[in-house]
Amino acid sequence: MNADYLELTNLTVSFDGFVAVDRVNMSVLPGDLRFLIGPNGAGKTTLIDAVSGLVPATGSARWAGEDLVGRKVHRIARLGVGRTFQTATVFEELTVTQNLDIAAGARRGVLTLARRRTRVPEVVVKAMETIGLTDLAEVPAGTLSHGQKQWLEIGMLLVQDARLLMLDEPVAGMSAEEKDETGRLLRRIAADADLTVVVVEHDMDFMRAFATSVTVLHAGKVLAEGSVEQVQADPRVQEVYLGPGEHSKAVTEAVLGEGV
Amino acid sequence: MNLKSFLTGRWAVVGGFVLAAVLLLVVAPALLTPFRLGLLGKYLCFAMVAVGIGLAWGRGGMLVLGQGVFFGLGAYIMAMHLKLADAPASTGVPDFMALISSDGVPFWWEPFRSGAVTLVAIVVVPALAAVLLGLATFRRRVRGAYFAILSQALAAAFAILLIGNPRSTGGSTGLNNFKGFFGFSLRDPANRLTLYVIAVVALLAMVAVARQLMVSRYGELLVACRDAEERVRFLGYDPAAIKTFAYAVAAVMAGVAGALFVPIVGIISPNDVGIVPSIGLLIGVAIGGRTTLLGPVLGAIAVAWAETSLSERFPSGWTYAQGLLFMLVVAFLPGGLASLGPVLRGWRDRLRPAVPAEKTSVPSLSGGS
Amino acid sequence: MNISSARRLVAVATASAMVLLSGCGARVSDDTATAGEGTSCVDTSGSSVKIGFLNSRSGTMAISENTVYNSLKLAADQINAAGGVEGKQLTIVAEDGASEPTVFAEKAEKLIRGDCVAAVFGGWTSSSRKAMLPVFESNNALLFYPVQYEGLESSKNIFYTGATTNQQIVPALDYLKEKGAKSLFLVGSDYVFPQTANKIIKAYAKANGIEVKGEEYAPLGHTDFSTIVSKVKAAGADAVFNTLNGDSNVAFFKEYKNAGLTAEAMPVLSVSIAEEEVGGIGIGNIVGQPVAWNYYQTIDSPQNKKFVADFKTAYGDAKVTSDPMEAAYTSLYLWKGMVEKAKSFAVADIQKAAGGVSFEAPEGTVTVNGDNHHIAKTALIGKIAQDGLIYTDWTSGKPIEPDPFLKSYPWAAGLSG
Amino acid sequence: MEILLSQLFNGLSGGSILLLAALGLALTFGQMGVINMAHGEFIMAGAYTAYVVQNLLGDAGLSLLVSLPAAFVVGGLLGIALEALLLRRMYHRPLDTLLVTFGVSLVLQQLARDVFGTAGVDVAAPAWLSGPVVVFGTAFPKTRLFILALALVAVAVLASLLAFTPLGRRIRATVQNRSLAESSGISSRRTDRVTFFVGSGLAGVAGVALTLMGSISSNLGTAYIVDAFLVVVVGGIGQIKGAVIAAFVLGVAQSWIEYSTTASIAKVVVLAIVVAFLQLRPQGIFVVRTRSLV
Repeated sequence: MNADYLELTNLTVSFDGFVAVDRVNMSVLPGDLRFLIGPNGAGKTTLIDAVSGLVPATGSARWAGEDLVGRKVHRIARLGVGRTFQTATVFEELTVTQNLDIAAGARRGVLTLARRRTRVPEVVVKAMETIGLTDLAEVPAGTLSHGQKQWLEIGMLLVQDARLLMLDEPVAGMSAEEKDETGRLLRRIAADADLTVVVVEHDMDFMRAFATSVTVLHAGKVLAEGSVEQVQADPRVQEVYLGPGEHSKAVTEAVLGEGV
Repeated sequence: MNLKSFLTGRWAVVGGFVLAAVLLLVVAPALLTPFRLGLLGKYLCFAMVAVGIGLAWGRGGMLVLGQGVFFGLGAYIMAMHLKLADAPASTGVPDFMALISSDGVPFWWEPFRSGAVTLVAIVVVPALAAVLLGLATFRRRVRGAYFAILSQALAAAFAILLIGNPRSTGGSTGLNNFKGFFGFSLRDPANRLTLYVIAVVALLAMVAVARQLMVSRYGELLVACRDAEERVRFLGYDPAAIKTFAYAVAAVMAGVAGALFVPIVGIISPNDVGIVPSIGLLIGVAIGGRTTLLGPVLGAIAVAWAETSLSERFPSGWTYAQGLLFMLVVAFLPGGLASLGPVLRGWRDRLRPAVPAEKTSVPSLSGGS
Repeated sequence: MNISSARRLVAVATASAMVLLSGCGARVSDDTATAGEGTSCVDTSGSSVKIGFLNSRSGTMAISENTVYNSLKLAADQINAAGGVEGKQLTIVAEDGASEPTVFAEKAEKLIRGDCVAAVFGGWTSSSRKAMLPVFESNNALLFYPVQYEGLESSKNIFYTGATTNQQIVPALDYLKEKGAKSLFLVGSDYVFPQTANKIIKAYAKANGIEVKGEEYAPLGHTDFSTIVSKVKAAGADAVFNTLNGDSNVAFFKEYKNAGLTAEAMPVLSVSIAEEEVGGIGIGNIVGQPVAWNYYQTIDSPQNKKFVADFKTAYGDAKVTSDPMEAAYTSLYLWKGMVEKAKSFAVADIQKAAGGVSFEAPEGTVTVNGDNHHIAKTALIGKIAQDGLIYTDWTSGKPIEPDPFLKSYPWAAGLSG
Repeated sequence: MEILLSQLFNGLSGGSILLLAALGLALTFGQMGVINMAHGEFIMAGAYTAYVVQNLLGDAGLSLLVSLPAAFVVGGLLGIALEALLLRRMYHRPLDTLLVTFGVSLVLQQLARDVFGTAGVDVAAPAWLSGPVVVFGTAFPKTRLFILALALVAVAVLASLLAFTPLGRRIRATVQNRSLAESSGISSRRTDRVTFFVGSGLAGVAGVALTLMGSISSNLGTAYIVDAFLVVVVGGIGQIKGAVIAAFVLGVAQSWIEYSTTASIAKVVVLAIVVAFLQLRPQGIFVVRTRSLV
């Protein structure tokens, strides 16, 4: 157990009077694979935007003893907070190696930057093995498949030395095999490396298969929190996803997954 | 053959440098009349600006529409020094100033009496201006079109300021009629040849610097900033600093080019630094291939040469040619002539669907020839 | 990257540059030793001789300079038809100055060094002339410059066939004073001609008890004159002295009229508006306003009637003739006169023979002053009429000797620095 | 007092001219991210349309009224041609559109020189627009009042077009989120073309207005294009009201600074103000869509 845990206290984000994230309290521990779910507009992405410094917020977001609120994006990143985006954003014209090398180099000095890369750093080689792209090391990232790009992004988070990983819909648009692959990758990372991982996801099957814990957001507020089973069984969650009233087990399972 | 391996090939690079040096330092002076060699010297100055534009625009994605400002800063600093050095020892006031005003030399001219201060200022002043402007805009994430428009407006304002202060800047005439260059007579053909040699050396040095920056880790980072600036930020870098550095390097190159332009051409006027010349500098870069190392250099020289020879024959023809070049090259061949090969291959592959189409990305990063 | 090799290359090249610099280059102090460089390459051995026309055929000044080119061409054709100069036909080498001083300097050098022309005719803006001046001086060649300008200049290598200040601005001030103007407002474009002209005007005004109520400059190409016209109106001077250039005149006069100001209440005397520009400004906006020149299309003389008729035959009935066109036309005939007097195309011979060369020009008799290379001209103040032409309203009566440094005017002492 | 009033009016008037020049630009820039440097030449085309119409009709009053719609159509057609021939293929490269349209502007300027000659031409203002209206001892030129009114009418028409018509809804949807609009069945191709027609048509109208103020020559457009872009930059993307505020603020600032200094200094100071403003509020400009980030 280390001190790398994320603790949000009364975290609030508002845009011109509209409160997108409303006094959220949440903590995520290392080794946890926390899924953030909720209907469209619940504030999931805005929440990780706020933690990563992209949008201004109030309240506090403590990470590894530091408050992230009010810091600049690249300063937060240097504290070991990494994130991905819904649309995979890799440097399309650079190779896989170059992508990872850049991700690994935020702390490089001027002199290192001014010189050519003579050998591939150890962490990059390791990360490439972890994400399974070793064979594609010299391929421009733009030619990778959608799934491979997402893995590359995750690999970039690893070499970046991020200890808090926030992933925005990492499996959207992936094939079933790719989803599986991604889920196992995330589990491995969270458990083996003892990292703190937060995943924003719509895919309920994926969530059910890999989440160790779940937070449900609705209208900017935390609606429920707990294990997958606990959350699925929560009537308020069912109401948010299915509308008010009684619902048959079949309908509920169709939306929220089996085992309710 | 893979262009990338050519770029990294040590011997090819050395060979290319030697070839260029021989062409410019031996062949050109032997073949050209002094007048034409002077013109070539002028083109080389434009090529220096182009090297910087290639770095900032091609690699960094900053559409620099105001390089005329930095060119002008370097040029006017040099011109001020030359005018002060030419001024009669008795008064110390340059000829054009004495003609229209009796106020004497403005205080901000005084530092440039010193040759050393002048040489330092030619590098430092454009760099400082670029750093200030770069940080002011990039830090606030003003970029893309906004940056382009601002840099353009800056060029306009700079020209207006120069024209509006004829007592201290020579107004719309600019500064000209230089007798000497650091003590050497500008009328002596031997000295003019020396100036040309200095321009060649400066250009080669800039190409070397640009190449080093392009193949370095910084170069990769700059391309990353161009393609996905926010992503770079989330990796813990400060993109503003990365971009500002490239912008400053481009500014210094433009400044030095301007400083050499003055003694070689013999005049600097606001017409050489405003919006139109600033954008005009881009066309050569676009034609040659903005992301390549030598494309901008060759493109700038070719365009300047075409302008001189076309305008000698058809006065209004050049305007049409320039306009059409902008339209056709940028719209249909964004990678410039350097990308002509891949583009043609792409067409051929499309015509023969049996062959699996290769992915060609244009503008390509790897074109380094 | 092989830094070391690049560095070595730079070092070698720098070293060789140093050798070149210190080895054989002449210092500024022994400039006289290099005068030989100015040796002319003009070829007069054949049956023709080359002359250069250097006008802006593109860019903002093309509007005006094309007309000068046309009248230069007319003069050359007439001279050739009449047997040429000293029996040699004139071959024209035309270059485009592109409205940029830098291009003027470059093209001048090309005409002198590359084409080896005997003389160059052209230039319009003071910027273009100032840019060309060192080129002509260092190559010891000849330029004939056909436009009125701000004076305070005299080069052995330039003949100025337009008016200098004492042939245009000073008579214009005399005219306004005669008409009873007690106060003036000065409006001009922001460059050397208006600024120098206004310096002269202020010195004149001081000596003659005229109050200068304001002095405003607009950037070249400025198109919003609301603020400046507001200031002019608020100041309420007796007359406005206008040294605006080009398109700005259009915006200024439209604004002036729309603000309710008229030629009767507050006349605007302009020194840069000729017949050519009146159409663009719109006659309705400028009718009745005075201008100062040395030539109008309406001058009633046989020489002018022929000039206007020839010009219209060559370029169309709709074309008008103006002062700079006439001065350009005249300049070619003056050069012919100088060559015939010197019996030589050589620069030194022409410079020696120039003084006293005279020509019955469309504007009247003009004579070259051998000391300052300007020509004696008659000043004419005209008024713009409804037909778009300008009719003489006042004349200096006889040619005024050129005095570019205003040495003979006591009130101007100290102006020429 | 009188000068105070007339300077305020001059500023508003200058602002209304800027607004006319920038309105169409704000529309095309906001809608498609296209930086149309040839917008200034569309203004020029509008001015020459007024010249041609006046030569055909003779009567200044009638021809002004005919010129306004005619120039709208001429400008609009030029815009459609530009969109269809060049820009259509470049929406993913907004910066490059700047260079391409700069080329177009060079060609159009030279064409104008070759067709209409290099000399400026004059369009006479109708008698009912000549001279000033005097209120409280201050003279307001009628042409400037007319342009002010024209600009306000243009804003009102454009605003109601955007607010109340199906076309307006499509345009607003595309401005906010192009891909979403496309996926919900809006043909962005057609919307783009119509937007470009309207935006470029407004440039034509601006050209007619400018014939009342100054000279009509091939470089008419270059005098306004940079200022118009500054208005758009300050106003913010796709914001008609932003452009309105920016145009009037810049116009008044220009005329006040010019009154106390000179026109040259005023231009430079206004630019400095714009840069300083962007330091304070790049937000009006900077929109992050974190889900896609591109």
